[in-house]
Amino acid sequence: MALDVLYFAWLRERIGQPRERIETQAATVRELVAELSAMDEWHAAALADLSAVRVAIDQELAELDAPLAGAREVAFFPPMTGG
Amino acid sequence: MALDVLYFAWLRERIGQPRERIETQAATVRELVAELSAMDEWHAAALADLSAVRVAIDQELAELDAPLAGAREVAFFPPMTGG
Amino acid sequence: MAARVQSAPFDLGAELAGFGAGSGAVVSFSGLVRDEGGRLVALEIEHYPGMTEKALAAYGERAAQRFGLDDWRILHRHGRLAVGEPIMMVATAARHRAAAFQAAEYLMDWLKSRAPFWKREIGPDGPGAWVAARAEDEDALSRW
Amino acid sequence: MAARVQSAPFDLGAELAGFGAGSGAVVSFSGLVRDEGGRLVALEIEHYPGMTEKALAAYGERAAQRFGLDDWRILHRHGRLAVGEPIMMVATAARHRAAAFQAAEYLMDWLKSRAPFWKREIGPDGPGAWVAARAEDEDALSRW
Repeated sequence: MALDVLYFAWLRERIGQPRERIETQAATVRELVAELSAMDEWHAAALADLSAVRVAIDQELAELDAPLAGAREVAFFPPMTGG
Repeated sequence: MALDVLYFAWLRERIGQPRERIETQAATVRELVAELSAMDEWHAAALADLSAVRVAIDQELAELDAPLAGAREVAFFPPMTGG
Repeated sequence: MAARVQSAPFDLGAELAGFGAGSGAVVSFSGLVRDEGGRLVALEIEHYPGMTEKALAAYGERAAQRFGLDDWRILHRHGRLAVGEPIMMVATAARHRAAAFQAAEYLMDWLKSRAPFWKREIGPDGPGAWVAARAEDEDALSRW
Repeated sequence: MAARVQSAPFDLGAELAGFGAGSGAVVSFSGLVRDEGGRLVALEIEHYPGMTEKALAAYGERAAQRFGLDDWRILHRHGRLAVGEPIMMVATAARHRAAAFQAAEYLMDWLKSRAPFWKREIGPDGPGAWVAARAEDEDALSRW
């Protein structure tokens, strides 16, 4: 399936782009992380410490083991610091 | 000693005046209440239920057994409803 | 750092303009006259001139010390206040939000039950009952 | 009942004008850019367009239901914000003060840790560190 993958804040900076479109068969966010980390050292570095990474699927916060079936957009970002 | 005695809200209405100047030897607020209650039926009615009456001595909240020595102004009023 | 008692209306926005500059977190509370389902046309608020100003200033200073406030403001009206009008406001400024929120709630709890104000309802037919103190307001003080 | 995300500054007073009319208790919170002892000249706030608006509206509606609000408003800025400028505000209106205070604190706790905003410090020499999430902010959520 085709997915838009978005990055924010320091994840965006480490990966070097705010978004990319990828083809994947990943069933869960965790599988997608493994695929992305295998692409190059920048993805690997940005996604190395998952305790510092938050995920949204189609603009809703999600867990690492959430299924990707039907998803169109997945975003990775650090813990939020709003307010 | 001479004391200014002030009344607010429904105590003022029941007693029929906002303030009066009295001569008293009362040592505590409670003794002053007894003297005032003996003056007439309006004072007696207003001060009958002391659980509904709050007291200030010289503009500071005080207890019924607080001493009156040196006081210049004593006020009686219902529980406050500010805010 | 100011407490004020006045009969004139006030504008919450104008009071907050510039308040808390240099601070990180500003909390305000304001109380308005409710119509209580049409029973009220106004509130009449009596107070104890002299004691009121001292009490408000004392509560403000106590809150500033306890919660490390950068600034605070208390404004309370007296006299006849029509439905919808502002009755009073408090504002607190602190470095972080927890202190600003706690200080505002602390001030409100003290004002409600310990500042010398008494409210009376004014209905379509004239003056009505004095507002009774609420047990919840008295209870709220015990948390501080 | 409105959530807004914008880069333009806002005026807290203007936002609160008329807010909560008909209600009894209005609470507002606003957050301002601190200078952190001179380390900062500005904050740069990144957000997730699309998700942000949905998240703010969802938190507002959840607070309205849970605390029985008469009205609520959330406004959050993004982009470059100079020291002293307002970052965001929430306002809540309810019949009594306890609900208005609790709803405002609830909204702030959710916004701090769950709304998709990220702050970066801008110092005299340019962009600095991304602001780290505070453990207290995460902990604050557990009370609801």
